[in-house]
Amino acid sequence: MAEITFWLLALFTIASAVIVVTSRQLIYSAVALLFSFIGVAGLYIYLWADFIGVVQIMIYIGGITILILFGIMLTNKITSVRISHTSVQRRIAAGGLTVLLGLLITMIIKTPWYLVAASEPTQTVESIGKMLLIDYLLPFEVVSILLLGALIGAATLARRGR
Amino acid sequence: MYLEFGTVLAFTILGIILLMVALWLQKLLAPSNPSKLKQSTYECGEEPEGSAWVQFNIRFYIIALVFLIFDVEVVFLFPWAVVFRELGWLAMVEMGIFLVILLVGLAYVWRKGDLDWVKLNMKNARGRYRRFAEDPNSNKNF
Amino acid sequence: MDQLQTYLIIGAVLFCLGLYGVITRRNAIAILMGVELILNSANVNFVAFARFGGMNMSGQIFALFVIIMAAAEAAVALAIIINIYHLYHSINVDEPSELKL
Amino acid sequence: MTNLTSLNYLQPELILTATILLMIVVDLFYSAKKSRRIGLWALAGLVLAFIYITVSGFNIPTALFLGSISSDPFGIFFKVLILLATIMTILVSFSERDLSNQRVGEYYILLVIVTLGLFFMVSATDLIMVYLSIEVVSIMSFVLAGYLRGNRRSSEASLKYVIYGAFSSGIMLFGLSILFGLTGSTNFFDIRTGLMELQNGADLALMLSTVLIFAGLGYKISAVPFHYWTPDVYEGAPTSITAFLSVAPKAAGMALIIRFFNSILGGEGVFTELEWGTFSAIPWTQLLAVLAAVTMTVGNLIALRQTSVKRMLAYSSIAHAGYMMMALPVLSQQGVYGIMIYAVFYLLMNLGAFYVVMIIANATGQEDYDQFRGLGHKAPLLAILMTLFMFSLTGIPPTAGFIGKFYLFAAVIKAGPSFYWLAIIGALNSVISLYYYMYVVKTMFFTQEKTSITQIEFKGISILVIVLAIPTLIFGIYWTPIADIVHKSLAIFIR
Repeated sequence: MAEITFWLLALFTIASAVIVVTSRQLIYSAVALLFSFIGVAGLYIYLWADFIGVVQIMIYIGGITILILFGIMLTNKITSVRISHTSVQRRIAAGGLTVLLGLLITMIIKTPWYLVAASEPTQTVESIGKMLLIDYLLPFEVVSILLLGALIGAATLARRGR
Repeated sequence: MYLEFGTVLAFTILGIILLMVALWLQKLLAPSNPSKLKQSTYECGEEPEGSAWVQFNIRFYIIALVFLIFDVEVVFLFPWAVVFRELGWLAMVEMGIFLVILLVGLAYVWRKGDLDWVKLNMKNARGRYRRFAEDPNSNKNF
Repeated sequence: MDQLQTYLIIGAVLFCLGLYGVITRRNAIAILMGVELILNSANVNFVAFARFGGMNMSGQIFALFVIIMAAAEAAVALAIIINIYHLYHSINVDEPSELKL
Repeated sequence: MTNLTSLNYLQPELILTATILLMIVVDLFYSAKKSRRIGLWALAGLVLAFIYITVSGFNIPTALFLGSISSDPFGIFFKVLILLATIMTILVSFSERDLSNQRVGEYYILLVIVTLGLFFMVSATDLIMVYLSIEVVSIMSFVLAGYLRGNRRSSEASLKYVIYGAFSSGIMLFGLSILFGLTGSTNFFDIRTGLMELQNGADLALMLSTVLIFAGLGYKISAVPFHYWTPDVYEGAPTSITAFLSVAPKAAGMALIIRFFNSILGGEGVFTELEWGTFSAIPWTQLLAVLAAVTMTVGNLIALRQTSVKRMLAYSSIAHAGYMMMALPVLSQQGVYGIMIYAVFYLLMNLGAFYVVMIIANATGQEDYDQFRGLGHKAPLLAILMTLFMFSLTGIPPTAGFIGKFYLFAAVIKAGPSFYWLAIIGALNSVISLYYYMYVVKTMFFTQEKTSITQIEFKGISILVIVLAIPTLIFGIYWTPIADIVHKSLAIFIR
């Protein structure tokens, strides 16, 4: 049963990703992006990463998609709802990327990845918390500086007047 | 792990199916003969003009932005909350630094007036209301 | 579904789709969506390596930092895109070409 | 070393963080006109950090925060370089015309955050730290490039910068994920031991991940295939930011590349003869050499055809990145020594040239060659200083630029006959650059003044230009003090 839902989920993610890059209307791309984020969150659950799955839902789906929709609303004086964005030299890009995909897949199959047998799925929040506050303390503090800077930078740019 | 999230998945799918069934039934049973008048958007009986996609003010973007940044801050609080009792005071100090830095960000956004939903612009505001005096270089429509 | 290669292939496909989205699009927000797809594909790789590398959490921590960085980057990028919209009233990338080669 | 004891190695960064927080709080109480004072607070914090670093001097290389970053003379050398560049940028921004009519509090706050990001960039020894520090620097530079909100060129510059920046950091991240997958760890030295055990099994994966990672790092130093953003952003951004972007992130990017290639793909010893071949059949050295040659030639050739001096300087900074990259494939002791010495002189002459352009732009509003006509008669001191910078950028003897190039070429030639072709291309490029640098000198001295521009009043910037010109000349003649400092700071942390 889990096998079938996994393949459905993978198909769902890739299909919505294809819609994101090929759809004519920006709004459809944004909604398809939302679905691909949901699909990726499902993949995290299959990879026993429950906390990261929830974080993905909270931040990507709950925050970034909202911002992207805001961006679309604010920047298109939407007289015609059909905001088509023609793509350029699609065939060359598609050809080149299938070659790259082939190269990546041969790499994935051929390489001896770092594999260690894993026990069974456990709660990851605790080990993430410990690791965050001990092993990766410095990145944790640098992220707060990054967020502060992003907040100030984006607020100054988006603010009119004063 | 799969069991808990399996139920979550089951519930979402069930919800979607119920919704679809309701809509499908309505489409099946209800009579529908659309006419020009019925298709037009309903604006309390007045004649609708202009498009529904009206342009709205930019300060709502800033508020969404502030929401996102502090949503991210909350995400860091979860693992800390699970673990700080074991790690003792050092974890408290680390989280304290993280929160102070973002608190300064909140003070900045608050003081700069990005958070107030309605921006008052009074022609000649004096005394206590000087803050609301019309600032010269802000263009009115935004 | 308990094969590292399957997840890596999904990650590689998402990466190529994101790359395709960035290369062939002219609308700034569509390009930003392509970049989000690329970041997501890298995250799938990280979490997959964490799970099949004996549940070592550094992969998941890296994915966590990438998600948070993507939020900050999207916030700033969209602020800039909105800013340029007010000046040009369109956000097709090659329209504002006041800066010639 | 545990988190707590590592704190006392992190003083400069703590000072910078305290300055950032202090500046934000103080900025809340300043009105738009007084917001210029925030620059003074920023200056105070940076000078304090500078004094702290110079007083504490070099320490024995150690890893901090359980291997996240390392404190070693190599990092401290680049931190001092970055501090100098930022202090110069803040001093010059006080008299920049297009910044004067808007609120500048945030400009200084973001500049100090970029400096902090660059500090972590030069000392990171962990994949997460590398990625985060590059993102801090990139995101803040997006905003700084687009800081002049009303001005079309500045907003367009930041749009292009965002698109290239986000795209190349995404590609680099995918490369980092493959590298993480090969060894299961994010620390540079665990990765090296892991790769050693793999031997040649993972050639394709290693090659792909390094190419992808080099996409991100190449974007930072604007190496050729990833340089498209440079001219537009340099022309659109405020001149003080353009000067800063053409110096500080480039030097930090070089330091990061040296540390990354040396710690992960390098052999055992510190800069000892690196066996590139150990891990992959792909001839790394030739690949990097070709990239350096292409970067130099493209930068120089396009700079020939520019009409705006600022844009010419942008392309010339791509060419200088190519010169520095020339010593990368060599990656021997002399190679890194050449890069570090060249970075110092490059900072001096490039900032000087940009600030002269800024003086002219402040007086006349444009930055193309016509404004330089007849400068020799009208402002002889300025013209002489610009000529000194042009000589130094070309690498003509009595200037520091010549010494920098001398060390670079010596390192490349000493690396054996397989690199002779690279040295020849480098020499050819210097000859090409001679043409467009001397074109500026020619327009200043030998052409009649077309438009009668107003008298160029001497403001703060001119003092700065003189302060930059003196060492450019002195180090051209007597450069042993710099040579000793660079020699002492060659110790890099290797576990």
